[in-house]
Amino acid sequence: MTKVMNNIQDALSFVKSGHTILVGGFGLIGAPLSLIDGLTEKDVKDLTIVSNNLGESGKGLGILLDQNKIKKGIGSYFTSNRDVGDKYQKGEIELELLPQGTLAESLRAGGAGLGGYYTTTGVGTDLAIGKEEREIEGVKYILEKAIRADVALIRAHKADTLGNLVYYKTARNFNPLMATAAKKVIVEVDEIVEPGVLNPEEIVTPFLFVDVIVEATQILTKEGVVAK
Amino acid sequence: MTKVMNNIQDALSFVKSGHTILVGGFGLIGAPLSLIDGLTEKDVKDLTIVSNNLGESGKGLGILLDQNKIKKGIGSYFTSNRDVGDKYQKGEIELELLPQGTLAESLRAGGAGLGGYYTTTGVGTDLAIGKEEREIEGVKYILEKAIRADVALIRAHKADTLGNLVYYKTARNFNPLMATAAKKVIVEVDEIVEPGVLNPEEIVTPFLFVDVIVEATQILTKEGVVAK
Amino acid sequence: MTTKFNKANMQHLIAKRVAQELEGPCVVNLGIGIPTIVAEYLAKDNIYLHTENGLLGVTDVEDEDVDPNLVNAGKLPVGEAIGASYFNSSDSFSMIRGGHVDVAILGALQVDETGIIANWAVPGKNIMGVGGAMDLLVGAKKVFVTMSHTSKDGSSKLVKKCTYPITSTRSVDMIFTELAVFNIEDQQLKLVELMPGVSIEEVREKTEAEFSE
Amino acid sequence: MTTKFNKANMQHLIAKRVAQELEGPCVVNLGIGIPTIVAEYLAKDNIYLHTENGLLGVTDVEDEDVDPNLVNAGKLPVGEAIGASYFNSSDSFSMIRGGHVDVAILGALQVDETGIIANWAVPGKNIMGVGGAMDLLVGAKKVFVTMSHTSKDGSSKLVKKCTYPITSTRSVDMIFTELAVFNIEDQQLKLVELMPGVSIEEVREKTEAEFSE
Repeated sequence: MTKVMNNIQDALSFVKSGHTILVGGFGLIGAPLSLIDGLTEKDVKDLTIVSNNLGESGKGLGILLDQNKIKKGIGSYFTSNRDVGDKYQKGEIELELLPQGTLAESLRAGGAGLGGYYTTTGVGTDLAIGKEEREIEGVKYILEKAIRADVALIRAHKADTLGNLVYYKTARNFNPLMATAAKKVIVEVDEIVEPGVLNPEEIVTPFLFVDVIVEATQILTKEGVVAK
Repeated sequence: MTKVMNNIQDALSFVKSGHTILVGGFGLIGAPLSLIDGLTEKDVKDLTIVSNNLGESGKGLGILLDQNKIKKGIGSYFTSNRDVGDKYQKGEIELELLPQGTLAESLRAGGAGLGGYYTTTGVGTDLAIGKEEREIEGVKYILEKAIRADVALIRAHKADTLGNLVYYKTARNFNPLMATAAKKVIVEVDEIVEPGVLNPEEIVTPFLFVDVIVEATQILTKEGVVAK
Repeated sequence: MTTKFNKANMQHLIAKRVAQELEGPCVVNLGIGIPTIVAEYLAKDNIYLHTENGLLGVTDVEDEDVDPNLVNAGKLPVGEAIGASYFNSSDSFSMIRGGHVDVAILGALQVDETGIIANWAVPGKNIMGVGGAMDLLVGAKKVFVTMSHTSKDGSSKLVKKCTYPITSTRSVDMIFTELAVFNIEDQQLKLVELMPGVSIEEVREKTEAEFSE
Repeated sequence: MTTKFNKANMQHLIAKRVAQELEGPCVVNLGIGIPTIVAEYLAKDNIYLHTENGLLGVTDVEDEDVDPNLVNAGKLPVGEAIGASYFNSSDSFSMIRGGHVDVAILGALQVDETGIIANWAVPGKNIMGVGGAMDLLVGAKKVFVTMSHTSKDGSSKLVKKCTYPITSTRSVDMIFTELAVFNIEDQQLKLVELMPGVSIEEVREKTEAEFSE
């Protein structure tokens, strides 16, 4: 039984309407461009998307947004896509805004089996409204909850066929965290190698987190996103 | 101003009586053997030692224990050194026992600026006595607090002169976590290299965590701990 | 009626039987004692061993290849499988607590008739060590217990209610002794197999806990 | 009395002045806007730049070496310094929140007279983005604010009390505008320097917040 699939739509067979989906990337950098592209061709709706940004206008997750497939967005910087504001204004999408460090930490907590954690970030601000505040050893914290999801769509640089992953430069970002926090983890990669090729000290995501591996069909270049 | 010091005692100049000290290693594996040896020669007392084990009988931290320099131990498996039980029985040492995953997570939380976190580990057991229990989305958790310290004594495989660290096999264990959770982080290494030698994708502890680097004078071999 | 075993034979018998229960592909964490021996009986190459001190992909190691800095949770020398990876203690326990390890195989001092186990402390003695036991209990998808059926004094280790401090409120999934194999379903013990040459009468006689057959 | 600047000149003037304030060795996180420009004026080689999207050791990059997967928090192409390292977003913000970054240099919409800043949202508009601003405010050992002294409509950005949503309850340490440099001590603004050619009268006239001299 191999984790490697040859087709983006086969890989996406685990995604259902109503799912909560983690999508890696910082803007387009490190985003699973091929899987997102595949999602735009798939008949799903009412998705909750957890991702730092909802793409850019008409790009990446931005297309999914335009298709009204996203019911709710959880992220830290929706500003990068002006269409998000328009949709929100019209009441067509729910949004939950989290500080970027809190978004990252909540994903890690989800993957690590924690329920929540006390962070200093956001204390006393509008983003703390409705959140429990607590003083521990003289410092004020707020309680943030773990995030877990049905599916994670992530991008890595190389995978071995067992599912071990390494990343490339700042395309790493949220991907290794999301790999830990979903029931099904689907990864697109630049290159698939045999087990033993990746250095055991260098593997960032051990294979036990990964369910499906597919080769990327879309890549980010200086000139933008292009078919591989 | 270099972080590299030539002498174990110079490196240990930051350690004072009454300090809380994190000590890396899983038993002797990955323990900062040279720094521990240096501590046994240093006139300090009333130390709180946070370490998975308190060494073995007459070895590593076990020597410090015999010297009555340890006021309190925080760890997960004191069983590996039978002298700990004797000292405890005589009221000569305080102990705080934590599940191993909780010890690791509390150190990480300390380094990450978190106050505490809710974990399932230990719920309903004797180790949860006195700890807050809380249900989050139908699951019971207990609150565990972050651990921070004055000094961390750790061991890595290689350091560059900036302080970037890589580790070796299962000698990694608690060391990278402890590197984040103390005011002064002192590391002993097998080898010191120039910046640029370590692969940026492979560095486990980025240099901003490290204050002092010293070459190990003691190493663990098949035959036990020997002078290098 | 009593089946006789020497300790090593008994441990190997149990370890071999547990190994048969593992269906690959899966990730398995082996505790100290009998669980460590399970590694010797893993026939399939898609059973991957996790050790909480920071390695996924444990194999055995030849004497001449022993590396003092490559050990399992029992601090015994091990080898590195193809596709192995190293990580720190926090990442390792995140795997465990986060439900990413399929099976944990642990020893126990007692198991009660609801599948609750005690395996880290003895009343009246100093509470000195817990290690990763509590984390594995809450986190592993399945927990298998391996132990001798009775204590040295002959008393049953399958008890009505644990008198030793419990490790978790979570019931384990299976129990393997030298006499029998039990499933735990809906917090009730069910005998599913007698070990070779063992009679149901002997199991009944040596088991304090209620169980169904 | 008004000093005239075009926007780019003003930004470079401020960025250059902030750069002088940095004492190596230190780790600095640069926000979007004026802070990004600070990188151009760092003379010392022991000032290390951290970017929250996962890189310690940011340098500038020649056009021909641009890598689309190597960017800063503003998604602008950057280079990799000798001794650089990459990490995930959680590790990156752990560095920030955990107090391991020496200085954060940020833009602001308003700073009040106790040093509290607002830099992520405008009342009456959708609250759409916060990024790493709140994390940097709580975590960086020192926070420097760079901004134009006044808004487009001429109103002071150094206000008595923020009318925009605040970013943190923590006071920043220094404020750099095209007119002056302020320290914040005991939650009070103190003018420590006039920028070249600027008079104290102009600063007084354009500053709503109370400050000492």
